[in-house]
Amino acid sequence: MKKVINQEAAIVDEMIEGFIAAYSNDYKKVPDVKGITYKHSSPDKVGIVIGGGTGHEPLFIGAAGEGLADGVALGNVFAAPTPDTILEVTKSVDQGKGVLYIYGNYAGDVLNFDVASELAEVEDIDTETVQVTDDVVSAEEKEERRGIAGDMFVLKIAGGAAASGLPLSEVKRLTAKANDNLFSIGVGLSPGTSPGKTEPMFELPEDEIEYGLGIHGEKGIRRSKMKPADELTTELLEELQKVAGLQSDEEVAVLINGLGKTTLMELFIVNRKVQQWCEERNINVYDTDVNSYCTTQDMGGFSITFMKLDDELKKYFDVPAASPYYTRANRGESE
Amino acid sequence: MKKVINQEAAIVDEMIEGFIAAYSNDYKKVPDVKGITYKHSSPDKVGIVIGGGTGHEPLFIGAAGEGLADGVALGNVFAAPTPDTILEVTKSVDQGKGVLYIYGNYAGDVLNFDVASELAEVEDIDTETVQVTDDVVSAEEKEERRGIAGDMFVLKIAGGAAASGLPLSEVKRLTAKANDNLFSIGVGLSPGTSPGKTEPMFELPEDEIEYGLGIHGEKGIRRSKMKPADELTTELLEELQKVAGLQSDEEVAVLINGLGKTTLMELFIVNRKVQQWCEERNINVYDTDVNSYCTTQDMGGFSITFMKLDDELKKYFDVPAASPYYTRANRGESE
Amino acid sequence: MFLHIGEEIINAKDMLGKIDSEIGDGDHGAGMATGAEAFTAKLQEASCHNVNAVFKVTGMEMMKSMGGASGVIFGTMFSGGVKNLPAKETLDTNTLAAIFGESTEAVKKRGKASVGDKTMIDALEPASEALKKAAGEGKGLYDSVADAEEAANQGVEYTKNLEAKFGRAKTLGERALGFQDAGATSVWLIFKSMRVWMEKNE
Amino acid sequence: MFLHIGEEIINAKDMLGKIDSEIGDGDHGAGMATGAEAFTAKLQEASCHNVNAVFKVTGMEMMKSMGGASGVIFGTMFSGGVKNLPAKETLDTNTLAAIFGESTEAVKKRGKASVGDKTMIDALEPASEALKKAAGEGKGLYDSVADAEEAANQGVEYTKNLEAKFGRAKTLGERALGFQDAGATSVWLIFKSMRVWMEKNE
Ligand SMILES: Nc1ncnc2c1ncn2[C@@H]1O[C@H](COP(=O)(O)OP(=O)(O)O)[C@@H](O)[C@H]1O
Ligand SMILES: Nc1ncnc2c1ncn2[C@@H]1O[C@H](COP(=O)(O)OP(=O)(O)O)[C@@H](O)[C@H]1O
Ligand SMILES: [Mg+2]
Ligand SMILES: [Mg+2]
Ligand SMILES: [Mg+2]
Ligand SMILES: [Mg+2]
Repeated sequence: MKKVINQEAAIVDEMIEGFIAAYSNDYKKVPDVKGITYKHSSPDKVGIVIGGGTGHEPLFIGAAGEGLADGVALGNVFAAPTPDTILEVTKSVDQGKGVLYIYGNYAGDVLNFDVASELAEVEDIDTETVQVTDDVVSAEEKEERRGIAGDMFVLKIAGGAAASGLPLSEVKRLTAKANDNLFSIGVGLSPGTSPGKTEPMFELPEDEIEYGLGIHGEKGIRRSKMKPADELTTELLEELQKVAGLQSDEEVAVLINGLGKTTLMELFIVNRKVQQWCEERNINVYDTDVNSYCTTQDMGGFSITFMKLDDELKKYFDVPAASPYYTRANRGESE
Repeated sequence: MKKVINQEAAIVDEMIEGFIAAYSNDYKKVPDVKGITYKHSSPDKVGIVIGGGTGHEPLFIGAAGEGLADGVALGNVFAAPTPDTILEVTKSVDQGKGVLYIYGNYAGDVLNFDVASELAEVEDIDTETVQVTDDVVSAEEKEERRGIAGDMFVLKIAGGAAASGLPLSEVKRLTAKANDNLFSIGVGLSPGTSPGKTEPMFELPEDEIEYGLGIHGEKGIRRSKMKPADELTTELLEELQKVAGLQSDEEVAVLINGLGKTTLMELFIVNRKVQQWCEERNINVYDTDVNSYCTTQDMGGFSITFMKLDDELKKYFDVPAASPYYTRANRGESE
Repeated sequence: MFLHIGEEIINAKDMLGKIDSEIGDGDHGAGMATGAEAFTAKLQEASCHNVNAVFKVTGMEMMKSMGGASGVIFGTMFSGGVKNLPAKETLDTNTLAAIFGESTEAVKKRGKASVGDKTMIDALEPASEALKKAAGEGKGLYDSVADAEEAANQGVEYTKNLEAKFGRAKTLGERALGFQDAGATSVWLIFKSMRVWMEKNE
Repeated sequence: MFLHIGEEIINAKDMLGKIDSEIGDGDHGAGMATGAEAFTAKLQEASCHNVNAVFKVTGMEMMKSMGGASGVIFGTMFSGGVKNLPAKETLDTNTLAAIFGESTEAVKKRGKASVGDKTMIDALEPASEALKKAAGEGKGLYDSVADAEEAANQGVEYTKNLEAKFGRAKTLGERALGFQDAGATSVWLIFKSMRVWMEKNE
């Protein structure tokens, strides 16, 4: 598989260099580690640090910015960042108000962020943690689920809360609440390839798809033949609804996230069905985003995320946010 | 090849429905034709209409918005929009100040926009046209070149000029000037698949790449074995420079555009080399954008675009712009 | 007759698509089929009183529905020839020659291509000439159309030896040699379907 | 000795990666090799005065360089056992048993896994027990390490019959059965390289 890289070992460093070279007005590298920070974080706010493996771009590197993360700690391809990296990023963004860690619930990330938070304590920096657990098929228990594209929404709330000047405990409470209200399901259509590897990340027959596949190619719940978009989308929605249990009149934010090679054209076709489905159930879609925020290299497939919203969450969801890959402007009024 | 669609004939209509369902606060469909318009265009400005075939998302549907296009006319997959469609979109956005058409220089688009502009004349709407001709390998003569990712920059200038309240003649002059200063080159790594088709759009051996390939799979200038990112990027830059002839101290805006399945991670690695190359030549990079704005379904590859800037172009380049897929905020000051 | 043309175009969808895909983007078959479906539906519902209306509706529907280069080109081919033509109740050789004479000019003006540029003009212009010649010789409609079909066919063959000046094959240069032009093939197919229809309905 | 461990880990990169890819994400080999390169470089440049320092530096370098689950886990395995240990100039069975006894506790505390969860604990804990037993029996260092290697090996075999409770194989459920755990394999490899080194350097 062709990848535009120089050598496997240099991928992350060169990627960071390329990112900073593009956006140096707004971002800078954290010296000595694989981390970046946003240059214009407003003073006196709680710092938000996100992180995880490389290979899911634009997450995580592309999600720092106004009303979003202040710093990003990166690991190697699909590997959690080291405690060192997280610590250095933490030190760079701390303004004495403490730092909130947000990351997907994977063993490696948990271990490394936990060590980092102990190291931060030694440096007298308060940290709190919210693990994103949105992938409904990955475990029965909410806390055991893994984190996928819903990350983006949780970060949105966290960034909004921090930008509003709330203290660490409140930012954490709201972020955890966002995650409690978060439900996603994915489907894999074709494997991606990890850079430097010659084999695809998993095998899937040409005419089959897999429901509930994870963003590192983790196995899902079942396979079926490829289906028309509407049928496929409906099945995913039913599976999601089993866990999310959306009620009539409930309000949600929706994210249709592409996994890499699935086109925006296809994602729009999926979104069309999602909106019909919500409408039929009187579920109120407050906002929709169709994009590829959390990818798995060139993997084919997509996920659907619902975040239930109440007035409190809406308030922070609506705080303007901007990075080169995620923007939320002031909400336009509908006619 | 798996595509998340229902039926080939419905793709464009369902895609538009899905887009509008997501972003109905800001966009609406033009009745009866495959077109959309931005809802909040400021009054009394020149209208900007872009268009082309579907299948290159986020262009063209995702490039209407504040400081960008006011309306988008869409054709079927990789086919120019009909004169009818263009006309209806034109009528929807005209505010009595005339309308500028911007599209890539392809036979089908030229023919259909020309007919549309004659029809618009009958309806008493002034139109002007700028064809984007940035792909340096596609023809010797500037006016005969085809349009690829540089579209985004030309539109940026046009949108900025129109948002600044300039009259049609001025908006056209500036837009044409942007195009005169625009140079791109692409490379194909692997074919995409057109939805509904079972065969890839072209054939390319597993270890080969093609320089100068077009965004519909049009043949390029030569093939070579796959190379490390830096080497490949340098060769493309040398090829581009032959035509662009960038001088020391000249200022440029740079766009690294992915064609579909090439990851942002890889594009950053390319950008790293591009910036080094510019630095070595004392070419001043005013601004860089790394994204996949103009895709060819799930095709692998990328293009590099330079737009030479002078003070006049910079002024309109810096006008804020926002759509769900392209944003340019006020330029942050570098430290 | 036009319904039969529509049918034949729809049947040729894959063949035309394949020809376009060799040196173009492979959508010519789908485009022409879309146009054919549109004008077939319209012709079936609308009652066209005369020859002019049939040509005009056919062209307009193609222009409206197809998009792409061929939407305008074939739309103009059908509707561009009857613009200045007095209303005709029946189609004879003179009328047909006049229509295609005008339409060839209209297409050339619109698309700026001439014979030798590897476009449908390479089939359309000789076919139109053949009609004019047949009219001059007082040939019947069937024979004239057969002449046009043959001339178009030679035009298609001729395109194989040409580099493209227009359309997506333009950048191919020499590599387009050996492949016939898709649009020219459609022109031939249209005259062929006319002839076959007349054969069946004589 | 640690340099030899590093070498063996680097040589086993593909093997460990392959094992991880069956039920994990395939990066365990690359991760361990990165760690091994880092601690090898550090041990070569730094002069470590005592046993404690060697273990500590090895663990710290792994933790710093690797990332992923195993960076913390193996980092803790090496550096977590010498925290409370008085400085030792030479390595004997008692010291090694004490180090791995502490480090097993440290890893369990850090990772919250126990025997039976299909992690490296399934190899580490029995290996550590074997060392303790050997120390009780007054065995020499070589024999003790050989016992630990054998115990770790059995632990690796044991993981084949387990469903995973941690790491990326967690969601696989029964489908993880039949595959050995990658991290457990690394533990065995580490004891094996210690023994082989001693064999060569006796
Ligand atoms: N300028 C032109 N004049 C006449 N015919 C043209 C011109 N450009 C393209 N064509 C015809 O259109 C055909 C291609 O049509 P089609 O594939 O439907 O459109 P597109 O090129 O937009 O994909 C070509 O084979 C050629 O015969
Ligand atoms: N909580 C844990 N406790 C002990 N060992 C663990 C734990 N989580 C993972 N491991 C070990 O780490 C190994 C995986 O390491 P590696 O592949 O490098 O990391 P990752 O899972 O981040 O890809 C597993 O085989 C397992 O032995
Ligand atoms: Mg990993
Ligand atoms: Mg086309
Ligand atoms: Mg075509
Ligand atoms: Mg792993």
